[in-house]
Amino acid sequence: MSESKKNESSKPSPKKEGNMTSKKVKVSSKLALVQDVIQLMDASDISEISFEQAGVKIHLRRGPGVPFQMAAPMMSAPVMSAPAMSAPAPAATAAAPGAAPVAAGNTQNSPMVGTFYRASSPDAKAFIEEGDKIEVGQVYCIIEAMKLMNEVKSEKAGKVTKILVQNGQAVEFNQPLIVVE
Amino acid sequence: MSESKKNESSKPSPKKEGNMTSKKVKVSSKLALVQDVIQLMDASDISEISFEQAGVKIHLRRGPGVPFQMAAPMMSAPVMSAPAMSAPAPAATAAAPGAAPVAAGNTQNSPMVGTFYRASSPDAKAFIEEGDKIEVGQVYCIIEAMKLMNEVKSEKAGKVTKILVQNGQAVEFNQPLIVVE
Amino acid sequence: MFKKILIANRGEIALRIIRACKEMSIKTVAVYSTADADSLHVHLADESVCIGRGPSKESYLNIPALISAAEITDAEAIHPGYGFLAENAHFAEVCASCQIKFIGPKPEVMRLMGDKVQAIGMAKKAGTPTTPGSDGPVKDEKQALEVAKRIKYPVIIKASAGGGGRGMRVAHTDLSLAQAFQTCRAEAEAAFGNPEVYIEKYVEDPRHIEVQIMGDEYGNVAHLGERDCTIQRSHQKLIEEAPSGVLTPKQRKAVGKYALRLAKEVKYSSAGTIEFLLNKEGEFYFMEMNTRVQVEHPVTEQIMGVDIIKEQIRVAAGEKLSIPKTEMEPRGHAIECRINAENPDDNFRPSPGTITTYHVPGGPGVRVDTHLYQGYKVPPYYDSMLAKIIVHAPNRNEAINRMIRALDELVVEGVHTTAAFLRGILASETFRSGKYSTHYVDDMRKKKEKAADKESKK
Amino acid sequence: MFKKILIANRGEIALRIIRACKEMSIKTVAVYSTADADSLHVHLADESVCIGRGPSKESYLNIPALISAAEITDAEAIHPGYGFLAENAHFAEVCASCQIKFIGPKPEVMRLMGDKVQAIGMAKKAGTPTTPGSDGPVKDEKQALEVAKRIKYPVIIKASAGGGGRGMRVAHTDLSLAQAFQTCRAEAEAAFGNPEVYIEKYVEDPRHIEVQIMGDEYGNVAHLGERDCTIQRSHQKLIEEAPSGVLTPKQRKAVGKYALRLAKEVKYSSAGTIEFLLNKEGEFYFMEMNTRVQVEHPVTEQIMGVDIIKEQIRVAAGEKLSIPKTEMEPRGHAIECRINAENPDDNFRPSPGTITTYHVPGGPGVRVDTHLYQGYKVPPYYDSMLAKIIVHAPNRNEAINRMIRALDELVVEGVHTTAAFLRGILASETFRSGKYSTHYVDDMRKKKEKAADKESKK
Repeated sequence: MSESKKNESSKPSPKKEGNMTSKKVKVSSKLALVQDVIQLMDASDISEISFEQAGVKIHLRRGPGVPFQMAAPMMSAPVMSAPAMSAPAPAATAAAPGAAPVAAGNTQNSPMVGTFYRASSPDAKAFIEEGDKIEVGQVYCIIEAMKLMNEVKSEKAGKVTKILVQNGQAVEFNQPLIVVE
Repeated sequence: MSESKKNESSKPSPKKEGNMTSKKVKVSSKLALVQDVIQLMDASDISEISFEQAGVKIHLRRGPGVPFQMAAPMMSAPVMSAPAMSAPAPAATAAAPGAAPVAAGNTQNSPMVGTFYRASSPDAKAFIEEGDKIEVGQVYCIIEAMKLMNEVKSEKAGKVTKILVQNGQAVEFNQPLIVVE
Repeated sequence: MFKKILIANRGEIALRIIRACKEMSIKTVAVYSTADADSLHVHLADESVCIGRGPSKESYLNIPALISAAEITDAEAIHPGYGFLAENAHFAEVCASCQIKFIGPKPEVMRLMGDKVQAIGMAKKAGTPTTPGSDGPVKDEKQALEVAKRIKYPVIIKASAGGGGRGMRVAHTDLSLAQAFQTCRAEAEAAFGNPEVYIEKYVEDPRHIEVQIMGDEYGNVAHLGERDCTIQRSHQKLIEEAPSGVLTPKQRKAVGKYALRLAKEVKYSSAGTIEFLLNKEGEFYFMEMNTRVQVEHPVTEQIMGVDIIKEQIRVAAGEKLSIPKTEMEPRGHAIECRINAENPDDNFRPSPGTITTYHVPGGPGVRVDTHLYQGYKVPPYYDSMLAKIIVHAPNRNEAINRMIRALDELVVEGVHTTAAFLRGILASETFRSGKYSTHYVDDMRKKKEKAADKESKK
Repeated sequence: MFKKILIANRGEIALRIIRACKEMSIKTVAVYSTADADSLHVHLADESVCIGRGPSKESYLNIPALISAAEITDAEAIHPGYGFLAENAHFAEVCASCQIKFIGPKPEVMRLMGDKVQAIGMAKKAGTPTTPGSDGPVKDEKQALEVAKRIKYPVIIKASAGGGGRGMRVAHTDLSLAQAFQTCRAEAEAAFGNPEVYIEKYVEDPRHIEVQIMGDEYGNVAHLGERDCTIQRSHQKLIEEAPSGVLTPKQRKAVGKYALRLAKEVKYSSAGTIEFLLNKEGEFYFMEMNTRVQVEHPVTEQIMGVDIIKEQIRVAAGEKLSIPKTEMEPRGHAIECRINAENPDDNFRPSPGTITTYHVPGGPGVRVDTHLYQGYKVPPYYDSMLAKIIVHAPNRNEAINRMIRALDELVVEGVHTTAAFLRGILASETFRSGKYSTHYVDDMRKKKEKAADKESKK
């Protein structure tokens, strides 16, 4: 085609085309997806949502009874999987590495990188056990970082329903350590 | 994290993440879809929507009501546009380059690459004018390709409402030449 | 220099040529089938012309459409890429008759070297070693048996018009020869419209070594060293490297000299490749010549610092060869992997579809030649190659490590690909050792199938 | 060799180091802030540790968190990349005291060369030319005026603790000097916590020429030729090339020799860069030394065929320098463009956001070092560099054409980038001619602003 002709063409410009793709990318993990769907529901007066896409099924219904049910497997194979290779593409890290999903507000997270200890010394009694009551400011573990023992104190009061990491385990910043309800 | 710890962790391995992403990418655009559908619902008094497209199923209900089928083109509005540069990204080419959109069924398209002529010689009368009636098999133009003059015949009868290319203009394969209604 | 070039091809090679043209300030015309309207070469070219429907015969092999497209866009030259019409002497002649420069060798040289029997004759004339054989077409079974007696079994029957592993049969006895001869003729007739066959000594466990040739229209010819394409599946190249990991300096010199002799004999212009088999005794045998740029040309470009496509364009425009005629010193080692849209778990069945996620490897020493983008639909009409990943490193070991690293970074989702399969070959001890023949991949697969069979019968 | 290395950085340089490690079969530990949880370096590393919140001080500058991360993952060495803690001698010392190998020069050399005044002293001792100046800190206005009288105006006042164009003031008269001296001290105090300043002759219209140095722990030092980083905006490098397009062979030899002398004087180990100003008369003046790998190291890698990061790792592990001490012959010409998430139409304001569409350039001679992927969110906490596009071609002209071609292929949508702005510079006659100084981009922008002002006042 002549130059002028090409310019007249109604073939979409590359820029426009790029935009079409853009919509594809956004939300993070599967849980976030459910959360987002819930937000969508909350922002409207929708009472029921079914959402299905190869490998993912979500069905939400509002009202009394079970709040929502997720048809597993959420983490199952995608539609088409590329060959078995290490793939660098992105994903949100789960809120609670090493643990089952937990309502985010109830965890107490590690304030630093280091090694988690449940007691002040190998012979000492653990600071807390599952089922214990915990007070604000109460030491519930020690994180060793650069040979220093750092006491970690509870930020809220309640009942320790779960201890998420093992004694002596390495923990990263912000890693959930215990659940207090 | 120690190697063993890492393995316990629920943080997805690169491989898993790759998969998650592919899903994530798809799912997120679908979520935008859900949002759009909800907006549609909110803007109306529709109480239930089922939407299925290429492996995606959406079902929304608002209280009891009548089901509703939707087959609209949801793939519209892109989100962000970017710097002015030549961008190679993809899009479907329009059916009719060099022309305003025309109902596809009504155009007669070029059967070959070449140069379009409206008459058999520079002095001759044009085969057709806009407004003329045209019969099946009637020659309406000549396409010159490799020094050969190829008569192009109408595939349907009707009225020529528009001649889409200029005399002497280069045309590509499948380019709409005239509109017959 | 040309002002405008039409690229009579699609996919990564069309992009490769467009990139060269852009860097040379030459305008480009892309041609495309209706199935390729969204293809990257259409978007990157300055102009584009739709030349027909999806099937190649109606578009990329449609000579009148291509010539018309060149004429209406005032393109002065056509680059044919590889495949499609790249080795079609008739197309080159039509271009010439329409005053369009065909970027490739002269049609008569294409025709001469495209005919296996004539090409072998030329090689002999040039003093380039050839496999002992019939020295021309074999007309009947009787003659076939005589030839086999003279050169000794195993022998291979080849179609004169064949190539790329098609139209070949091996025979180990008089009995199998008689049958193979008839089958091969029938197949050649069906596949190429020409039943002519010839017979050669079958080289057992060979390596595939080829030499990149570049010539201009003033009789200057140079070679750019060898490539090793021994890793093949059913005669299809999978992994190519330059230089070869196994040649001695003496062998390297020898094969370069053999290739150069033949290229000079036919006054070769443009880019071409002369393929050899290397037997276990270290002897080279001329196999065939490809009178076009080759898929694997980048590995040579990487180690030689030469742009083969630009050089093709320059010599077609009448410039003299810019490559020195003295032997060039390679720098480092380059490997190419062809990533195909095929399912290795389903006998490499082609896997067209939409690329849903796409991420290319990057960083030092990694080159990617591909027409892919996220959202691209791989059409079912054409060959299944999606991308070529080329790595360059100081030595073969580092190049292997780099390729494994690059393949690990690659993400292509939505279609099956051969990436993981190739990674497996690269990571194997055998590949690293360099001790394998062209049968390696096929043998490995057969072994695995057998093992799987045994397993399932338990 | 190390079994596991922790990378105390993020973005493209973290990827660069991970890639080198993968090719060397060294395990990698990525550290990341909560803002970088989805970053590519986290996904490509073998292990990853979250070390703190988004702001650098709480994560990438948090020494205890980094050391802890190395300890809990049993990493033997830390590669600091560039920026963050790469030139922090204290961090290097902490690493040493924790038996973690810091991949960089010795802390005392970092400290010595990190202090501008001491570094100039070392240069003098080594016989490396320096700009005439105060030869040490200037304590008051009186001394400043004396120095200026001796070396003649224009002069430049520099903070001893400054660098990268920060903490500098030019004075053309006694009057402006008095004021600039006080301002500069106050600014230095505020910015670096150290009011010490020194005075130098101001080199007008200089070019920025720097030499890549590589040393091992046995006293072997080599240089890898020069880079030309004259294209800067407000002292920030935008485009770098190797070799320089303007040096004569004699100048090239001279600057390499000057750099090597200084590196040997301080017994430099690991990778480092010695920066010079080149004045209009063709004389070099030592400016400063960067005791780390530099953003623009790839242009040197491309033309020299050397992997600088791998070499850093090897010498840190106690290996001897693998680079020959004789001058290396470069092959071709390389150019790097830094693509930043900035809006050139809004005074280069950073433009964080989500990458909605992303497509990288490919083909021959194109290298892309980037942590981008489609869907990546550019966080607001860190520097705005998104990608480095590096091209390599047989000569400068072809390299420029190749870079323009590559930039035309690049698609980054969702954030503003400097790609089109850089393309404008590359396509300019001035850039191609090579006749420009470090002021070129700033001057061009001022001119444009003035023209726009005039236009708007009409």
